[in-house]
This record gives sequence, structure tokens and C-alpha cells, in this order.
Amino acid sequence: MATSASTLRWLAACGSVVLAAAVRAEPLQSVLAPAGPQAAHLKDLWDVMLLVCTGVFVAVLVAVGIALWRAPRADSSQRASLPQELGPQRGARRSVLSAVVASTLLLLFLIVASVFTDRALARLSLHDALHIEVTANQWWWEARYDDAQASRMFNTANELHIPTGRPVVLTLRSNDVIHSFWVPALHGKKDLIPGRTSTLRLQADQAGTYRGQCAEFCGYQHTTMALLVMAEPPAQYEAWADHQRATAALSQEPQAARGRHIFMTTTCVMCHSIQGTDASARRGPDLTHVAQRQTLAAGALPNTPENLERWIRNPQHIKPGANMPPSDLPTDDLKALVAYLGSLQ
Amino acid sequence: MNAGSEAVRRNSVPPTAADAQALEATWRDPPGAMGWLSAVNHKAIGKRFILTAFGFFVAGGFLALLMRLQLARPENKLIGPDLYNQLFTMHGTTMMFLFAVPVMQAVSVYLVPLMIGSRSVAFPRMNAFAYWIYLFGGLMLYVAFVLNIGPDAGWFSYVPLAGPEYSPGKRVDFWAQLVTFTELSGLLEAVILIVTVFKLRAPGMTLNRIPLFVWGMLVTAFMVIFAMPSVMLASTALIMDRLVGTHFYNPGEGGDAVLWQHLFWFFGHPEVYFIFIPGLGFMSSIIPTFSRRPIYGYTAMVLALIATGFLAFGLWVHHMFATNLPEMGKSFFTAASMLIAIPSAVQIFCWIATLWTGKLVFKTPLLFVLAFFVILVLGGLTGVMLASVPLDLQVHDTYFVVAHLHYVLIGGAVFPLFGAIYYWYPKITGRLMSERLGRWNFWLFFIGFNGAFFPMHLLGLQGMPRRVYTYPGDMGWSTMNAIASVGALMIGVSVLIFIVNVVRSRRSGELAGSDPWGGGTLEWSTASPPSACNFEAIPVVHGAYPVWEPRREPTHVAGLAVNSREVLTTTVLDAEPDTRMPFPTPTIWPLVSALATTGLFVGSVFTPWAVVWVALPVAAAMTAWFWPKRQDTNASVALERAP
Amino acid sequence: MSSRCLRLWPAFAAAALLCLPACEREKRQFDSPSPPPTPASAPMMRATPLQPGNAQLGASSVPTAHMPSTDYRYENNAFAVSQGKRLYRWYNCSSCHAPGGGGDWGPALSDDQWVYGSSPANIFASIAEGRPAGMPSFAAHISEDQTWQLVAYVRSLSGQLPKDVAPGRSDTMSGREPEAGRDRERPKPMEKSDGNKR
Amino acid sequence: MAADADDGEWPMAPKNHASTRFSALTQIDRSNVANLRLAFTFDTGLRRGQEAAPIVAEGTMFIASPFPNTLFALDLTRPGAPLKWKFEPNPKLAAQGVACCDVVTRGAAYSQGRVFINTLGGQTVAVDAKTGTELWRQQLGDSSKGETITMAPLVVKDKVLVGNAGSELGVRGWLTALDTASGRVIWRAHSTGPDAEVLIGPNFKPFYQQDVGKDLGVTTWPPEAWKIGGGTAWGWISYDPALDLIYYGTANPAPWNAEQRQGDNKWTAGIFARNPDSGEARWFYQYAPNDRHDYNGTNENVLLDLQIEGRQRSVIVHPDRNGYVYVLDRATGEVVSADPFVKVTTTLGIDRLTGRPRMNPQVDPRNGEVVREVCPASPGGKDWQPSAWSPRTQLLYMPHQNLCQDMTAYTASYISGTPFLGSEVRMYAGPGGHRGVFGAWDPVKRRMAWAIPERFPVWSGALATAGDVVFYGTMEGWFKAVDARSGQLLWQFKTSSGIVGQPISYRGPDGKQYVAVLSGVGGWAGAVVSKDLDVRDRTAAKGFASAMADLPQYTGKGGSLYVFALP
Repeated sequence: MATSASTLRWLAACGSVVLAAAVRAEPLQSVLAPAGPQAAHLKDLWDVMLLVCTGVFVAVLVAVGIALWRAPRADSSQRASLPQELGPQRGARRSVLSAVVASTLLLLFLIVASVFTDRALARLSLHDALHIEVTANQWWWEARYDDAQASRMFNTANELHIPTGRPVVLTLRSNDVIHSFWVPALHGKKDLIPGRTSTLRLQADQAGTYRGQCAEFCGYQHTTMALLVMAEPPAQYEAWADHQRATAALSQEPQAARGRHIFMTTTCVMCHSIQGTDASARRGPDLTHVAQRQTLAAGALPNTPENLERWIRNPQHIKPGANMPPSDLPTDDLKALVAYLGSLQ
Repeated sequence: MNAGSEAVRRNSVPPTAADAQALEATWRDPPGAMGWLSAVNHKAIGKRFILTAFGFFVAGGFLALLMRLQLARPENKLIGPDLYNQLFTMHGTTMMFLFAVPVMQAVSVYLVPLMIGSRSVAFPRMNAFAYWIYLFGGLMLYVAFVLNIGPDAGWFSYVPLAGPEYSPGKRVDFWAQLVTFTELSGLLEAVILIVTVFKLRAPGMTLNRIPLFVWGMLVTAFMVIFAMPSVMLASTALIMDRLVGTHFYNPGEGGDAVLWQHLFWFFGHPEVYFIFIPGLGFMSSIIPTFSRRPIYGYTAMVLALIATGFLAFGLWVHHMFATNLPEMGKSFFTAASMLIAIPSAVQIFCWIATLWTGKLVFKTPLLFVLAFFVILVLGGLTGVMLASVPLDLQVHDTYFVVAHLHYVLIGGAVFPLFGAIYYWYPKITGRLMSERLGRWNFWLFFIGFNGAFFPMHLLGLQGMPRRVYTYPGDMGWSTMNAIASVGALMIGVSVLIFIVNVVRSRRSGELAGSDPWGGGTLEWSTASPPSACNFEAIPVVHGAYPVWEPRREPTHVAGLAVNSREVLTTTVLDAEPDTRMPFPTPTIWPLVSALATTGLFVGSVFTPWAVVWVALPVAAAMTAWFWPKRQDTNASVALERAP
Repeated sequence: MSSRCLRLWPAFAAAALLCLPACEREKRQFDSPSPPPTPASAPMMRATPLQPGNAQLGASSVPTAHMPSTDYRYENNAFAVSQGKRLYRWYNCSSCHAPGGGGDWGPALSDDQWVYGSSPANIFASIAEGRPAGMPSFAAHISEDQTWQLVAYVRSLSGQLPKDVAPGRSDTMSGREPEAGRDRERPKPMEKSDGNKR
Repeated sequence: MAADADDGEWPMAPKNHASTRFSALTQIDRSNVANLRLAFTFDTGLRRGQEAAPIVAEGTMFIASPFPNTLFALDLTRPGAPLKWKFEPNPKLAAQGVACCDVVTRGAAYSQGRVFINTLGGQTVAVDAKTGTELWRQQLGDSSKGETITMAPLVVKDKVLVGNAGSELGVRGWLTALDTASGRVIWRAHSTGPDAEVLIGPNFKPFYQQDVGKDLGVTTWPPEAWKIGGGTAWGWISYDPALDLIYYGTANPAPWNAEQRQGDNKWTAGIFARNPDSGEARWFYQYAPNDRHDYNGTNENVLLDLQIEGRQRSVIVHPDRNGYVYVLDRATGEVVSADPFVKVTTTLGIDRLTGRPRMNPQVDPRNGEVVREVCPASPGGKDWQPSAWSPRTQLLYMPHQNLCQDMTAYTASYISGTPFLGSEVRMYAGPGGHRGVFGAWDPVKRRMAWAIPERFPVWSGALATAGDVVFYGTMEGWFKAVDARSGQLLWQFKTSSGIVGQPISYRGPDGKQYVAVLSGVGGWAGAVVSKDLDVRDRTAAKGFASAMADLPQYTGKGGSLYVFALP
């Protein structure tokens, strides 16, 4: 099946120049720019489907077109012909029958194609797979990297790093409502349903950053619940992972020290955790290495000090309905806090 | 005047003017506001039904325009998430529960008796009651919306998001109660239609002579009866979870969130076909008329309709492929979802054959019907894609699906519906609609529609999820969204033109006469607009297109009472005359009962005790409704002796 | 079409009836309405050394908290009460006073005994200032607005709120009927703390 | 080793270092116990759970009481035993807020003219037995982080051994040895963290392989989790002079929700054997690796020499929360036998090779999922309430529970000074419908000799005497004497409140044998009464309320001493 799919791929491409072109132009979160085997299987299937369906569509329209073009015109006052006058209409019967048979065969072909793709998806080997438990919250992603040795596990949020060429098994769970994990470049969706555990196996072959976002309506900020998957060469990934396991170096810069103090003695410590400190609350993203992340608040903002300050001052202006309250800290305290968080490399 | 109708008039045994007047007086609804409120005549109710449904259609469309306005450009601050969630929930709920299904039933409430040669629908009072319930339910929802109690958990209201913990307040309760309203109304209408079609057909209208539209409505009615209880059950359980703390959907106490999805989609998917099948019915009524020939492959068409009706119950799970279900099951539902394309294909090919071998009359109704081939076929094909588990995993819950469902529902139901309105408007009002405006309406709608929804396919493939109130500028979705918004605006304009056309033609449209299009089915054999009793004399049917058929004896039924409401019931299969049946007269009680029931439903949003206390007025009203009147009884007894 | 208007009357009537409670109950107030406290407002007196978070830093170093600059406003807002319910779990109130409010480390909140008073102001003070016999002082750890949300929810635990405002059951194991299903407890007159009920 | 001639005193809560709670006095026996009469009573004036054992020495009775931990001394030499003096340590008020299961204390300890008590506020205080004046006080725990001390101190040689409590607040557990004379801290052994802090050195020789390795107290935890990992030592300590080892159990790991702390979570929910002088660990055995059900290892360790499979063995008999009676080798920590004494669903038995319990995945609580029929419930088959051993009958008299529970887990936030649980619980009676049992266990035959079902958990300690009478109290308030051999009820007396204290027996200055017990319901089980909890909420008191909803109908608060003697 996969082979026939690949042979058909170029056909599909020309069979739908407009569509394909329009779509290929957009890599960021596109279904048609696979970066791993799973997504590639889906892309193959898409090509086959697109080819067949375009064919059928065109055929039907042509038939209608011809019918309209060759059928004589009349007006309402003209007497309608009756069955007995029309006779048996063998031609029509033959063409209708053959059309029905043809479409049935095509459908069967598509069913087979679909089932084979399913099998292909299930075939991803799990040899030395990386295990990550992803927990969805309103409205952010929590990730725990598992390890046989407990002390080598670590938490992060909203940005996953994975090694290229190595299968990844995601254990998916939800803390509140139903969410759906979706990184189009790597695989299709999988729902995270409270009270249930599901798994998703994927793999990235090219290094790169792939965006995904929650795909099941989950409330006010369903819109702003993105996650980034950074696929890196294994060595680079291991370096990153080791850095994650370590706690962030404590900045000696006085501003940061003051910020740390403010973090520990105000609302922050009620929800967030920073390894190496007493802050171990689990209601918001883990901030141990927050300064390393590309975005704030699950893709709401690029991670810059200015944005961070805006965000802490009033998250509700940026992500209305999010569970983080506005802050009434004096501006200088706020700046210190931002300096501290900025120091968490 | 065209041949067919001449034939009928020439051959009819003209009932005396006296008889005609007597019949008119007997079947007319009483005058005045009170009479208006007690109306039971199926044409009066049907017209109100259609108007109300279109009212909700316009409202829902307006909400959609607001959404497109918000999405027209990235990071738009016009509408916040709270309102936006209410908007798309209201839009979906309105279109699915308050427009699409009811409008089809509305049209058939008006047309079916005319098409099968009967003087009324079965259970006319229940018919009125069903209408009032539907109206009050819709009003309740919109009053709630205006008061910021608009449901905001999506028209599918997935738990736990729609559950008590994550949807505080009464928003979702109003949604759930609206479902109760509309489903009650829908179920009653389904019963009415089934009985009407089975027992009230004109003599001689055997099963294989029933107009295809009526067949479609019959299949739909049966599907309604099997599918709707499922969602009523689900929504009642939801209300109980929220109001009295039951645990149907609470995994913590042995409930299950996925149970909701199964119950909902077991209704939700067939519902697509309640909307689509009547659309097919319209196609099969309009195409023959404008091809000047009977439909090609009548039997195949009927079988296809029935097959669709059965298969439609076998594919609800394809809405749930992303939940972790066993692979085997998924493959089965993939197959079922794809195979349902076959009956539709059969019908499409038969229509093409009909056009191919016919003589075409290009009027607005035909245009709308031809649009079906472009739009529905595309939607159907994307549907085939969605039916495939792996592919669905990528495009599920993206704008690809939004595009797909609008192609199917608008292409498969709304375009034919507009065609149907243009087609039967003269029958309802006695005047034709303006062809010029009609063409403007059509082309704007057609172009606007594709402009609005085709780009959504691409958006979906580019990874834009559904139900997002905004999107970042750097995602590359901006252009397509802008185009979509413009298209939506065009649709709005075309609908506006349609309304203008309807209103103006009602006063100044060209007079239609009984049969402006030379249609072949019975409704064209009576006056436009039809008299209160539909037919002065009940016709006897000899073919699938009686108006086109040459004259055959006997032509009419004699012996039905003229000064009391009496209808002829016939046998289910061969439509042999069966009995003469006295029919109920207009009364205010259906309205009162509907008001009481509304009180009960709305009350139970706030306290479970409403179910107990308001049940009393409901019971009272119902009792009054069914209280036998002596003179009616005497009259019918008298008739039994001497008709 | 006069008759058409005629049949809209029930709707208007319904609207009029629903309007008052509805608008308040359904408002989703995301943004904190409380202005940053002015130096003018009185500094908070903590009633206990016990504080959440990093206690070693000691009471002295805690940013000075201030008395509430706003009033209790959530008696009729279902959304705010549900937020309060969320925070009750998030900030571990549920561990000390039990998920259903029946009490554990801390006293029961669902009954008719209120050692430090049942009024919203009393409850706000208990949360912000803390209480000597073990209730930590959460001032500066919980924003003023969230504290008010908690106050509203705490009152719902003993059925003090309207039934259509109090939360329904949650999606977890349940200890007793949902807050919305509880009958109103009549708070007993404040008793002397006998050291048993704190 | 316990049955030597009795001095008639009761110097420490467990009576002796072997923790047998056996009095060799024989005046009161099966034949005459029926005439037991009330000798005198004393009201502490405090109305919280009275879990303490009165201490008797130098003709004086010392009563350690719950918060505010007042120490009363009664003069037994004078009629009616009037108050000699009382000492008020004035612990921190705020400490009450971080005491997980009522503000109890489990008794004082007497040694060489000094009485030692622990305060809820985390202090150990030495008081002059004669005058009641304070000799020294040592602040050991920080109550603002949730640290409290509820255990009864134990004096071994010249050291007072004290352990902290507060695993439910993410306190890091430790056991500390103080110099009896000065109160100076001699050593402190943590239950989690690097070997240096756990005092694990070259002489650490655990019996099972999984306990061998470097810094297991760190590597068997997610990063940093060991710092808030619980494993407190709030239970009982025993001492074997022959091997010169102390034995004590470590409490449950924190939080309750095991998904937040993958790994075995060393050295929690197990038993340590340590050298009393240096604190150095000799061996360790873990009852509940990665404990999921709050199965503390803190229950008493009764040191016995038993004839097992034909050989004389020096063993520890330990009825654990997880529902098994363990018989461990005192020298090596080997599991000699482990047999369930209540219905157990959480484990499928103990693996003889590794000593690990085989967990039953069906009842592993997972985030957002509810597991039912978790037996025994979190208080365990048996909680802190100590059993007694009679060398005459060779039976272990175990007061215990018969409870199961439903439980669910959620991700807990650690906010220091507030609870760190991540679990919700609903308890109910186990098979049979009775919630408590007083049973006699035969550690050699490995079965219950006899058992008395009780309506409520038997939350009081047990007392065995050479008169072959066994005493215990019920939460309704009945103080009962039963036949040590048959369990037949011989005598009972209804006290003013439920009994959760530890009965003792002593020879008064007048030469008569007395039996004393504190009455005053409370503790985790009794909190519904002592803390006026709302029993309509089945999750109150960490789910215990749901099993004790009817307790308020049977007893009220109390806090009185009852002393009985023959007429």
C-alpha cells in the first residue's frame, strides 16, 4: 500500500497543483509538511485520497456539464413525457450502473488504503523509546520526562525537546477537561481525557521546531494552548536534558536575589515550582528553567523581559480567562521579579 | 395553462359551489387574534413554522457574521473569548436544532398533505402544540443569550467542560433545556408525519407512487424517532448532573465522560441526515419538473433513501476517532462511513440521468438544485476523507471539518431548500418570486459560499483548529481567513436579497395559477394558495405523477361530509379507502399546554421541584385539550348513520 | 403581524423576570477589579507567625500586605464562586478543611459554628490575617480578589449562597451533596473559643 | 526477656525497652478482676485526644497531656493521689494548625529523676521529677514548616531519643538523640537524603539487595523530592541491649500521591536498626516501597525471643499498617515471616526472596481515577495503638481496625506550612461491618488465637498482666478486661469519654496493684468528636469521618484519668 501510495504521490501533486501549492507554502503547523514517519504515512494517505477524490469530483461535474449541454431546452408549459413514452432507457441504466460499480470499487480501495495506513502507524518500533508523560491543564502543557532512575526525571512545560531518529512514547493525561494533543508535523491528534490514560507514539526524523496546539475545545483559552516540539540531534538533546535535571544556578546579582525573595513571599509561590527552592506548587508551569523557553504562557507571547513583565502585571489582558491572577506588586518589585525569572537559565 | 392541469380540471367532477363554501367554512381557522392563536390548519401552522425557522436561520447567520468579523484579521481584539464561545455555541445550536431540522419538518407539514391528497396532517392539534413548543424553546434560548446566559460549551457540550465544575452558572442548563424543547417538538412532528403518510394518502397512491419528497420525509421521521431519544437522555442526564448532583458523567463516581460523546453522536450523526435527506427530496421534486420527465430510477431512489436511513446509524464513532478506542472498531466505522456514500452516489447518478434524458427549463429553482452537484459532491468527498481514521486524526477538529460540514449541510440542504422555496412559493402565496432577484440571490450565495468555505479546507490543512477566537499573525492563516470573511459577507447580502424577494413578491409577484411550473405531483392540482380544505374533492391517484397522467376513472372520491371535519383514511400499502374519520377542530389548548410545558422546562433549569409543581398546570391544560365535547360526539355519531 | 408581537409577551415577561439575577450571576470577571492598594490603606496585622510558602524568610521580610481596598462582591456570581472552589483546592484549603468542608487540621466550614464569625469580612480576615491557633496568614500570598472569591465559596459550603449561584458537584470522588444542594446553616452566635474549635 | 520480677513501676510508655507492655503483677487475675473498683480519678481539664500512657515512678504518676502539653504529677503516696505539681511548657499556639491528627502526645519518659516530654511545638523538655522545675528544653522542629512532635520519648542509656512528625505536610523525617543531662543534640539521623545525613556508613548491612547502594535516599526520589519527602519517626522505639541496637519505624513518604514521587522513596515506610550511641544505621527494611496508601512503618516493634521452626530466634514482632504481622530477625533485618491479620487487597503477599510486597495494581490510586475496596485503609490494619505481649500465653494482644476505603489521587502542591497530600479518601467498615477488632495473635503459629469485634476501631493501647488478664478500651468509653487465653469478657467499666489512651498497671506505695487509663476521645479516629468535625462530609479527617459518622452519638469529649484497684 505504502509503495503504491508513494508512486501515486507525484500524480497527486500535479492532480492538485493549486491546492498543494497553496498549502505547502505554510510550514509552521501544516499537516502536509511531515517531519517524521507517522506524519509521513498520513501525508501519503492524504495524497491518495486527494487524487481519487479530485478524479471523482471532476468526473461528476463533467457528467453534469454534458447533461446540461446536450439536453434540449424547454419551458414549463411544455407537456412532460411519461415513463411509457420514454421507453426502457438502456443506455442510461448501463451508465448509472457502471458509475455505481466504479464508485463502490474506489471506496473499497480507499478503505483498504486507510486500513493499511493504520497498520503502518502501529508499526513504529519502540526500541529504546523516550517516555514522556504529558498532562494537559487549562490552558498549558505539563511534561514529565520519565527515567528508570527516579532522580533522573524532570519536569518542564509547553516546550518539548526530543531527540531525532528516536521513537517517543507520550503518555497523555488531563487534569481538568478534555484536551487534544496535536503536532501536525509529527502525528495526528490524540485526546487527553480526564480519568483516562492514552498514549501516542511518534518520531521526528528532521531536526527542527514543530508547533502544535490543543485541538479539542477546552474553554476560554483553547485558542492559546500551543506547544513547541524541538527535535534535536541526540547529543544536543542529551545536553539539554542534563541541564534540565540540574537546578538553575542562583544568580548573585542583587536585583535577582530580591526578585527571588519576592517570588517566595508573594502569590507566585502558591502555584509555581522552581527546583532548588521551596517553591514546589504544581498549579502553574514549572519555572526551573523558564528563561530558556521561547514563549510565555503556552505560546501567548515571545519570551522577552518586557513581555514577561506585561504578563505578570496583568495576564488577563493578554490571555483573558487564564488562571493566573493580575499582580498588584509595586513596579520595582515587579522588575526585580522579572530579573530573577530571567536568571533562571 | 398547461396540459397536465387542464386534464385534471376537465376530468374533475366539479363539486357544487355550495359544497366548496361549506368545506371552506368547515376547515377554516376561526378569525381574530383568538382564532389565530387556536389555529390548527396544517397550512397555517406550516407557514408559521417555516417563517420562525427562517427567523432563527437569519439570527444564526448573523452570529456567524460576527464570528467571521472577529476572525477576519489575526489577533483581533473585537470579541473576547467569553462572547466568542457563546457565539459559536449559539450559531451551531441555532442552525442544527432551531433551523435545519425544524425547517424541513415545517415544509413537510405544509406540503405533505397536499402532495398525498389529504385535507390535513394527522393530529392537527398536536401539530400546533409541537410548533408552539419549538417557538418557545427558541425564544427561551435567545432571551437567555441576550441576558448573557448564552451557552458557551459548544453545540456538542462535551463533558466535563459542560459539566457543573467547569461551566458554572445556568448557561449550559439552558442549552440542555433547549435540546429538550426542540427534540420534543421534533419527535411529535415525526409521529405526525409517519401517520399522515401511512394513513391519509389519497386512494390509489400506493407505496410506489408516493412522491420522493414524501418518501424522504418518511425515512427522516423514522430516523428522528430512533435518534432523538438518545440526545434527550443525554441532555437530561447532563441537567441532573448539574442541578441535583448525579454522577452520570463523573469518572470519580463511576460515570464516564465518553458516555456523553457516544450518546450525543448517536443522535448527532443521524441528525446530519435528517437535514440532508429532505434536501434530496427537494432535488427529486424539482429536477423532474424542470427536466419535463419523471425521475429516472424511482425504485432505486427509494431504496437509496432507506439504505441511507439505516447506514446513518452506523457511523457516529467517526466523530470520536481521536479518543482512544479499539482499532478494530475504528476500522468498522471507517468502512460504514465510507459506504454511506454509495446510496447518495446512486441518487446523484439517477438525477444526472434524468437531466441527461430530459428537456431542461432553466428557472431559479433549477439553478439552486444544480449548485448541489458542485457543493454537495465536494462536501461528500471530503466526508470520505474524514471517514478514514488516520486522515481524520490530522484534520479532525480543524477548519477542514468546518468546511466539510458546511459543504454538506449548506450544499446538501440549504441550497435545495432555497430552490424549494422558489419552487413552492407560488403554491403557498399564489404569486411567483422575481426571477431577476432570484438569480442575484443564487449567484451571490453560490460565489459567497465557496469564497467563505473553500479556503477553510486549506486553513484546516495548515493546522488551524476549530473554535479558536483568534490566531497569531505569523501562522500564515490571515489571508484565507480574510477571504472567508468576505465570502460570509456575500452570503449575508444574498440572504438579504432573498428576504426582499420574498417580501416584495408576496405583494407584487406575478400571479402563479395552480401550476406555474407544470409540476406532476398532486399539490399542483389544487388552487394556489390552496383552499382551507386543500381539495374540494379528494383525488384518486393512478400514477407517480398524477397531474401528468392521462385521465382515468374514477377521478375523485365522493361522500365525505362537507359541514364537519372529516378525512378519508386509507390502507398503508395500497392506499385502499379504509374509514372516514372525524378530525379535531381549532382550540386554544395546545397553546396553553405549550405555555405550561415551557414553564416546566424553564423552571426545572432552576429547581428540580418545578418538575413536580408545574406538572399540575400541564396536566390541567392537557385534560382540557382532550375533554370530549358532546355536540362533536353527536355529530360524528350522526355521520356514522347518514354521511 | 400585530398578533406576532402578541405572542412575544411571554418572552418579554420571562426576560424581565430573569434579567436581574441573570446578569450578575453570569458575569465572567477575568480581570481583577481591585486597584493596587494605596499606601493610605491600613497595613495588615498578621494574627500568626504561620505563613505559607518559604517560611524561613520570616514574617518581617514579607511585603506589607494591606487591608482590603474593596468590598465583598461575589455573593451572586456563580463564576466567581466556582473560581473560589478551584482556589480552595489549589491553595490546599481543601486539605486542611477537607474537600467537602467538613474539617480536618482546621475546623469544619460546612456547619453552623463560626469561631471567628461568619460574615464575609470575618472570613476575609481569617484568610488574610490568619488566626493564632494554626490558621496561616495568606495576605500577600493570595490576591485580594481571589480572597474574596474564596470567601464566597467558603460561605457556599454551609449553604449561605443562593442555590443557583453555589457550585454543583465536582468531577471527583464526592464527600457529600454538592454545595448547591446544601440547606442554609444558621450560624450560631459567636462562642468563646474553648481551644477545641479553632 | 520481659517477664523478670516486676518493680511495679511504669517508667516509659512501652513499659520496657522490649515494648511488651506486660506487667508481671499478679494481684489482679482472672478470678478476681470482676470486683475491680474505681480507686480515684483525675481530670486534666483538657478536652482533646488523650493518647498518652501515664508514667509511674518514685511513687508519682506523671501524665503527659495533649496540647498545650501540660505535665501533671500526682502524688500516689497520699490518698486520692492529689496533684503534686504541674508543668506548663507553653508550646507555640500555631502548632495546633499543623498537627495532622489531633494535637495528641503519646506519653512522657522517666529516667534518673528526670521526666522528659515532647511538645507539639517541636521541643523536648526535661523536668525535675521531684519539683516539676524545668531542667532544660531543646527546640528540635520548626512548626512553621509543619514539624510537630507527638511521640513518647525513649531514654536509652544516657540519651533521649526523639523523632518528629508531619509527613502529611512534607516534613523531612529524622530521629534525634539528646543528652539526658544537658539536652545537647548528640546525633540526628534523617530518613531521606544523602547517606551522610541518614547516618549510613560502612557498617550498614541491609539484608536485601534493593537496600544496598550509594545515596539511595536521593536516587530513589525525583530530583529534590526527598527534601519534602516525609518519613518522619513519630512512632515507637525499641532497644535491644544485647545487640545494642535501637529499632524504629519511618513514616509514609510525602505526598500521599505516589505519582509525584516515583522510585522506592528510601528510607520511608520502613524500619531502621541503629546504634544508639552514634546513630549509625545497621540495617533497614522497607515495608512499603513507594508507599501509595499512607502505610507508615511507625508501629511498635516488640522484641521477643521465639522458638521458630525449631530454633530459638531473636526477633522483632511488628504488626504493620499494611495489614501484615512481620517477624523480623533482630540482628539482620531478614523477614522471618509476614502474615495478614486483616483483609488485604493492596498487596498480594510478600516476596520471600526480596522481602518486597507484591503490589496489586488494581488498587493503585492514579491521578483523577478512583480506586475502591482499598484494604486496609490508610490508618492501616493497625495504627499507632500499641499491642501488648504476654510471655505466659505467648500471644500478642493487638488493638486494631477493620477498615477499607475508596481513594483518589490528584497532583498536590507543596506550599510549606500547609498539607501535602494529593489524595482524597472515604473509609468504611471492612468485611463483617465492625470497624475495630481486639485480637490475640500467635506469632509462632502465625494466626489469630482469638478476636473480639468492636463497633469502633480499637484506638487504645493494650495491657497484658501476669494475672492473665488483658485490658483495653473502646471509643464508646468502655474499659474492658478480657481473659488472656480465651478473650472472654471478664469486667468492663464505662468511662466518661471514648478511650484512646494506653492502659498501664503499677504497684502503688500501699502495695496494691492498680490499673490506670486516660479517657478522652480524640486522635485521627476520634477527631470527629474532639475537633467537632462535620460528619456529613465523608472526606473530613482525611476520610476517617466517613467511617466514624456515628461516633458523636456514643461519646463526647473528655480528658480524665481513671485508676482501678481491687477493694
